[in-house]
Amino acid sequence: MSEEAERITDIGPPHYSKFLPPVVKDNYGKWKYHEILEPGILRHVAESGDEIFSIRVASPRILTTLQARDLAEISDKYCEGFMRFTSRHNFEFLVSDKSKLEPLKAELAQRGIPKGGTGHSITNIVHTQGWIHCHTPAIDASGVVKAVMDDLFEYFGSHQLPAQLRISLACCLNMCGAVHCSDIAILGVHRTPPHIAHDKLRHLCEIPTTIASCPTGAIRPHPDKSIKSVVVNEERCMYCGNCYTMCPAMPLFDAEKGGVALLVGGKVSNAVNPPMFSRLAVPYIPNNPPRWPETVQAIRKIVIKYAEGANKWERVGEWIQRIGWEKFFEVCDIPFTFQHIDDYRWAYDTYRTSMHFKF
Amino acid sequence: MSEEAERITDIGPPHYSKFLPPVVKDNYGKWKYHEILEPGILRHVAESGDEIFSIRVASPRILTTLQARDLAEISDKYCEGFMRFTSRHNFEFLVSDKSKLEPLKAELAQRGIPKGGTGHSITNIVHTQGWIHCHTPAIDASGVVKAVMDDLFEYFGSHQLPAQLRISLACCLNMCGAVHCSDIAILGVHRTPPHIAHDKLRHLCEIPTTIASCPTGAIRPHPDKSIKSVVVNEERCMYCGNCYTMCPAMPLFDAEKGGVALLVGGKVSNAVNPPMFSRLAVPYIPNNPPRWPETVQAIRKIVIKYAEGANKWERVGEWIQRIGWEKFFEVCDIPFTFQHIDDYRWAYDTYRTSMHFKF
Amino acid sequence: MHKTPLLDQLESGPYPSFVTDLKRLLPTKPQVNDLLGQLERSYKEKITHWKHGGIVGVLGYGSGIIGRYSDLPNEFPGLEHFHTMRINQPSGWFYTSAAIRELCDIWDQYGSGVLNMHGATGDIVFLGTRTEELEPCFQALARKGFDIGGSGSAMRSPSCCVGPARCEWSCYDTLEACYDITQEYQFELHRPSFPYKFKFKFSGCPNDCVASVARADCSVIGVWKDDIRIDQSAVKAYAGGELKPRGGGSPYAKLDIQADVVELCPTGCMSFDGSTLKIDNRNCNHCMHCINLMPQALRPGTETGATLLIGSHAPILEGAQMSWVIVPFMEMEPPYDNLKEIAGNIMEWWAENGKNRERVGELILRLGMRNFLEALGLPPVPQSIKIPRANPFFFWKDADFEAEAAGKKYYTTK
Amino acid sequence: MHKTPLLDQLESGPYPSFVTDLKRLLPTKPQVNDLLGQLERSYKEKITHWKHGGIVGVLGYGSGIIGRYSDLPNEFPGLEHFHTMRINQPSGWFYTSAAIRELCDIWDQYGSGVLNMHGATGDIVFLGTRTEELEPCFQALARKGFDIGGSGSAMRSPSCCVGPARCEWSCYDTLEACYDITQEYQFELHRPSFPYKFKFKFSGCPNDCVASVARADCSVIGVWKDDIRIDQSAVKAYAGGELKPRGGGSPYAKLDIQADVVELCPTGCMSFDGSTLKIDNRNCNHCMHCINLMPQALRPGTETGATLLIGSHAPILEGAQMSWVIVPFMEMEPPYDNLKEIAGNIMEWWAENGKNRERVGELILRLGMRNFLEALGLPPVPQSIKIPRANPFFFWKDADFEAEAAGKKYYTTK
Ligand code: SRM
Ligand code: SRM
Ligand code: SRM
Ligand code: SRM
Ligand code: SF4
Ligand code: SF4
Ligand code: SF4
Ligand code: SF4
Ligand code: SF4
Ligand code: SF4
Ligand code: SF4
Ligand code: SF4
Repeated sequence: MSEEAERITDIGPPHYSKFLPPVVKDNYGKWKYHEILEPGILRHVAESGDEIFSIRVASPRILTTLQARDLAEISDKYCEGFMRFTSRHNFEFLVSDKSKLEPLKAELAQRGIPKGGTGHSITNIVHTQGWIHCHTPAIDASGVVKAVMDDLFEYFGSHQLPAQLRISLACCLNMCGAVHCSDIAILGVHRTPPHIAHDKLRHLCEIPTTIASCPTGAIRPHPDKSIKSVVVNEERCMYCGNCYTMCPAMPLFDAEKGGVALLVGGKVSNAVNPPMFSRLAVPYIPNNPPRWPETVQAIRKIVIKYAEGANKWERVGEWIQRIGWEKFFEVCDIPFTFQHIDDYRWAYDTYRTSMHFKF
Repeated sequence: MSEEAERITDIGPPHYSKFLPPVVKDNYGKWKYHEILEPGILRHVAESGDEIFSIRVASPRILTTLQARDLAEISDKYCEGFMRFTSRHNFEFLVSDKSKLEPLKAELAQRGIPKGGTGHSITNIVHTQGWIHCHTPAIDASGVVKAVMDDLFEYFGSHQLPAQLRISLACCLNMCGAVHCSDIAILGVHRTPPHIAHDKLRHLCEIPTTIASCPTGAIRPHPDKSIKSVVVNEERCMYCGNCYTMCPAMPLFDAEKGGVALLVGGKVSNAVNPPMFSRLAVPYIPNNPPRWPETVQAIRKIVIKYAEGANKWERVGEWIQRIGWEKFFEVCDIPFTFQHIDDYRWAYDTYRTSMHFKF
Repeated sequence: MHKTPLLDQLESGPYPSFVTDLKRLLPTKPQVNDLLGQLERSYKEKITHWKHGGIVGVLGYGSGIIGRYSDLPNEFPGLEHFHTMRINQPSGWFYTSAAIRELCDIWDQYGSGVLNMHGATGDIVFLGTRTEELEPCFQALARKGFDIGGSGSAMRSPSCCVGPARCEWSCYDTLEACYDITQEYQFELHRPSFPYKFKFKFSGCPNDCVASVARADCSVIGVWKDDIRIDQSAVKAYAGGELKPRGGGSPYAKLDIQADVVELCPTGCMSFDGSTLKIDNRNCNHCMHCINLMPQALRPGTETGATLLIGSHAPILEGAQMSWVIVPFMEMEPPYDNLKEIAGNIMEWWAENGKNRERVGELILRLGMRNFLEALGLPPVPQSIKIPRANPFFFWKDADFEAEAAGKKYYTTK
Repeated sequence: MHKTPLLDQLESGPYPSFVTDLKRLLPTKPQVNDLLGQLERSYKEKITHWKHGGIVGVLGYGSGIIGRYSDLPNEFPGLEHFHTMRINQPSGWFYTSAAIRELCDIWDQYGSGVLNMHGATGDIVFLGTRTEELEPCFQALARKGFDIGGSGSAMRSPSCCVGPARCEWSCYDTLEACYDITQEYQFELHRPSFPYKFKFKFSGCPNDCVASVARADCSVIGVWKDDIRIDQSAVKAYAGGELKPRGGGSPYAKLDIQADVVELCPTGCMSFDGSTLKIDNRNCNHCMHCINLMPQALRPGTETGATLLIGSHAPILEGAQMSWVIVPFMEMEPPYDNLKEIAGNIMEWWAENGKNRERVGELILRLGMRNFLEALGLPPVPQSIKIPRANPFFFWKDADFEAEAAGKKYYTTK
């Protein structure tokens, strides 16, 4: 038998049932209702009367194996070793034995692991790789998230907002954080066209694919046929970086011009209003490591104005829809610029074809 | 002096002030409020206390000079010769002397000139030339209008609907009636690609302009270079007739395939909701002169279902928005087809990207 | 006489019949016999019998006449030529009987005697005459003070709502603005020199009774900036049922101010405590709903002017567009220099950049709003959009980087 | 030890610090020292120091590994290779401590010891290893029952909400569906053969807790067809303030059922007379709002299944899209043959017609919904659109004319 034949492949992930606590197995699909006992603590009650408690705690998403082992150890102590992560990268201790709840809370407090992220809170920021691993970011991911969450920490462990508020971050327009439907989206943006390495391009890239990669058709073959490369019509380039994804000889980084854009008012759930895209609020904030103070401040301003102005249950986008975008810019003191006006596909649908505006 | 020098040109229309009744001149810009005394009769009261009565009557828009002289004569009798037409081609007698109101009503009744078109009525159908003058119509205009208004006559001279209901007609996609924002739009549609007269085309048309005229890019130069003409990719042709407008050698008439489409739910005013486009309701009804019974029946069905289902003050489009398009198709018993699904520019914005639908 | 069995069926029924009316001309106008005959033929064959129009006109003008020829000239000789003339209507479609008779006299002399009152753009349409009659007819009209309207790639006859002449809501003088602008653009009306047609429409308030938002490249809609005027005693009369909603134009006898007005206000900026109606005017979007339902209690404010919206047209080529807000508020006083300046700049930019048969609204989409606004020297304002862009694909110009270097911040001014 | 004065500033503050955590690995993992060093350098220079990735992988697979190399390998030799491995997570991200320890053991042995729990698609991300470690690491994982996830133009690791494992609203078994589909497409996950990436996400109800509508080419969202289940006594308890709205997760102590629920219901299909709550279920659009606010009084119905929505993705190239409804309701029972059949047809149609790097949602826009639906054998349904077309530019096919000849009518069936 060859070595290859012994290899195990295409087995897929383990079946989840191996990881479910007994109370979940017993009441699978038979839960009746839930309560949020306090920020971060859920109680789900089954038709049988059984209950399970979940303590949700913050996670920076980057975890060392040491930290993962710590979490496993705590789970062993209070949860018979059962745990899960959430779709927003928080960690949940699954407590079947009610008497373990208070001791677990105490241990978390002592270890400085904050609980929260439930109900009308600001839960974890879905984010991406940033400077820690990716080749296209305009900004870092984890650092910005840390700075923003430190600042908004009061909202993580409380239910004081008019509704859920979901912040996401993506370090470039590829938007791996899928920030396009978030209450507040932090987006890394480049602002320079690619610098073409003509000498390398012929070796690294296929010219037709490179040309086809540009959404705005800004890339053409080099007019000098002897140079097997491309040129960019800089007027039509909006710095999306898609050409760089296809062709490493077209980097578009610029330490000074890259930065942060904020988009607001998106959502995913269908509650009251259908899902909505996030919309450009602030086109540019300077890239300012390690704590991005202007970004932090701009986000806080939006959060505070939202908290002050929204009706009960209103998500950020619903609040803005009600007061009107012109009022949003006014109350958040954000200057309105040409960048806010859409000029891409379907732009027309964003224009105001009515008298329904406010002065 | 040459004859040409004597010609009067570029004088523009006469100044409107020559045609205003004295009470209008006196109270110009100083009107205070209005009442609708009965269907077709408006009373406007000025700050001075002066008043003017307007009796609005139906017009088929095509008027012979004989009919125009009759209207002038009646105006002389009751209105000191003052009159106007409305933006929807109705005619208005402008009565300054209240005592003339009843005699005028009597004369109109006797002449069979119906009054109405005010408030929650179905006012005149804005329409176009049709077979009486144009070279591109798929249907007639005046005949369809006559048939539909005869059928809906009860709604012209009454205020029984939940709101205003505006019907417009255009005999081809050029939409001279600007039917694209009407509560109900009657639209003449072709359903065959142009038949190209290759022998004539070279003499009558510029080939580049003809090619450029096609919104879907369906027209190409004839592959046989010796034939100076064009060919149409029939799969991409949606029979808009724009090529025919540019090139008479590309007629697209077909006695059997042309017909009527109905679009619904448009509006222009800003009241409650902003202006809205009309949307395709019935993609095809056979062309059936002289009284287009299927068209008349389909419109009546929509009107009746609207009248039954709408809330107070709700325009057709607002009613549909509230109940949902899926319910509109259901209550009006209109089959849903591929034609209803947009596939032109901005189509994506019409897709349902949410769970907000009804079964 | 041609037989018209199909058309005859359009003589019955309560709505006025164009067939019956046209038949009145049979004794004096043989071409109307042919018109009915050919129309009957179309009714039978379900097809038009008009040929693609040719270029005809009056001396010195390139527009205002739509050439039309029958494709059955032998059968219907009266329709061999059957051109229409578009005659520029007076503002608001006001007439005296004398003026109507003058128009009829001229048309009886030079044409078919058939009129459209009015065309969909607003012109008086003289329906059907021969090429050789065009010039004398025009001269006769001009002598009576009338002129020809637009057609082709030209300015088209502007039109307007009845406005201050008979409406209490008009926020500016629509009739005078329409007249003044029409006079200003006589050259452009009569001598096609644009990439395509260009239409002006003037409505006195957001009810938009000339549908300008749907069918004018340049829509001028009246608006107020201050507070809605309230007569609280009339409010009480509505609440009590003494005054009928919508001036009596609805089937509903009595207004329920809370349900019918306050709860339908699209901005939720109204409240009613059973006797006093309050409006948070800073949040009103002037939709007109409350005013429409209570015309004796409410009126627009007194700081009035107009909003300028640009770009609407029918579906050809890019799909129909409605006009969108470019300037939220402008004063509207004669001689309307502010409007003329912007309009002039628009036409210039369009003339320079527009492709053949490209409406200005389509050009703006193609080249982008920034290009357009910068060419006009207008600032970006949030009123011009419903909602900001969702995609992150935006441009930066050198001007932006220079402004930044000079201290411009995007996130807050404080 | 590299100096990291900038990163050190991220150790303060109440939110857990990834810097603090990473520093714990310094004693055992020299590459983490380099990772922090290079990151510090990026913080200083505001620029990434990772090169464009190369193609690396494990034997027989074409996906699951993102190749990554430092552009400063001399300064940071530990980052010369620093590939990530995407490990397919278990449905719902459930683990036991034993499983976590197994994963940590493997990663401590073959990699940097740095994890992302989880990646934005849902995978366990092993962050940073050398090319030669990939295969042994994979084998070690496989022996413990784990497998690699997707990357490149392949199926990506499906993910799902917690669903029936802990949520009372799940309208189908999201965990099992996710597992089953993941198993079904092992080949497509590991051997890129699509025009571009393809993602599945499973949410149990319209709250869509995995954001499937925004970031899955194929979004499967649970829904019910019958009536919302009501416990009227619990309704009274909410009205009386004994039960707190949203299970206690809001700042509001007491629910005003009329204002908070009935008036915010987007379809207006609810009414409340002070004691009994009524729902006109035929007009409910299952937005979940009322259920969310009163979880002890209301629950989805019992005739449950899922809606299939297609097409969402991030902005590249055509601008972001959300998935839209293709099949309003489908049963969701193992072995999910109905879903697999449709999904298979979609992939086939896309493989045949899609351009390189064209997401399926973009392809549908390019070729038209009719093409797509016909290829799938699905009928047009009004639920798939928000609103019908406004433009009159529609096509007719021979099939339509044949249907007409056979008696098909468009205006009414009666
Ligand atoms: C654990 C998690 C699912 C998972 O499989 O991991 C989850 C769990 C629950 N969600 Fe969720 N949601 C989770 C992500 C989401 C997301 C996805 C996202 O944010 O990326 C959404 C869509 C967000 C959006 O619209 O942008 C989401 C929209 C909701 C909503 C609708 C909220 C709204 O009004 O718009 C509800 C209803 C509610 O909270 O009353 C809900 C309700 C719930 C309930 C109450 C369901 C239940 O009965 O158990 C759970 C506890 C809610 C809480 O924490 O307050 N869940 N929920 C996710 C926790 C993420 C986290 O760590 O914070
Ligand atoms: C005479 C005319 C203007 C003109 O210059 O000719 C006119 C006159 C008035 N309109 Fe209008 N409207 C006229 C065409 C329009 C149009 C244009 C159209 O239909 O093509 C609209 C936009 C329609 C749309 O939204 O599709 C229009 C939307 C309104 C509205 C808003 C109605 C709504 O709720 O959407 C009002 C308010 C009202 O009726 O209470 C209004 C109100 C009025 C008032 C009450 C204004 C006033 O205080 O005098 C006038 C009498 C209304 C009536 O007849 O019930 N007028 N009105 C037009 C009569 C057309 C006809 O013969 O029927
Ligand atoms: C006479 C009139 C219809 C009527 O019965 O009232 C009319 C008749 C024609 N229109 Fe129109 N249009 C008329 C008002 C309109 C309107 C309404 C308006 O102006 O408010 C529109 C929609 C608004 C707009 O401008 O978009 C309109 C949109 C068109 C279009 C499509 C333009 C577009 O951008 O989509 C065309 C096609 C073209 O220009 O080639 C067109 C073309 C035509 C032509 C010249 C046919 C052609 O393809 O060359 C028609 C000549 C008919 C004839 O033989 O008499 N007509 N046309 C209207 C002008 C009378 C007048 O001057 O008062
Ligand atoms: C690791 C991860 C971010 C993270 O930190 O979690 C990621 C990282 C990358 N993504 Fe992503 N994407 C990741 C989830 C997403 C998501 C979210 C999702 O799947 O729910 C999206 C948005 C949804 C979507 O699919 O549209 C996403 C949209 C993109 C795009 C744009 C696709 C588009 O259609 O617009 C690209 C560009 C591309 O494919 O060339 C991209 C490309 C990339 C590449 C491969 C960079 C590239 O251009 O080749 C990144 C490699 C980073 C690195 O060095 O590790 N990534 N990417 C996520 C995958 C981890 C996992 O498997 O769990
Ligand atoms: S968002 Fe861009 S920079 Fe960030 S991880 Fe994804 S592809 Fe890389
Ligand atoms: S960055 Fe984007 S817009 Fe600019 S050239 Fe590259 S692909 Fe085109
Ligand atoms: S709508 Fe079409 S057919 Fe009718 S008048 Fe206008 S251009 Fe002619
Ligand atoms: S009818 Fe319209 S779509 Fe068809 S070929 Fe002519 S211009 Fe193109
Ligand atoms: S648009 Fe306004 S001002 Fe003009 S007539 Fe209509 S209601 Fe009066
Ligand atoms: S005009 Fe419209 S928005 Fe303003 S107060 Fe009246 S109803 Fe409300
Ligand atoms: S999507 Fe629905 S079923 Fe799934 S966890 Fe969220 S609320 Fe529960
Ligand atoms: S689920 Fe939404 S639409 Fe249905 S009754 Fe509840 S609030 Fe209304």
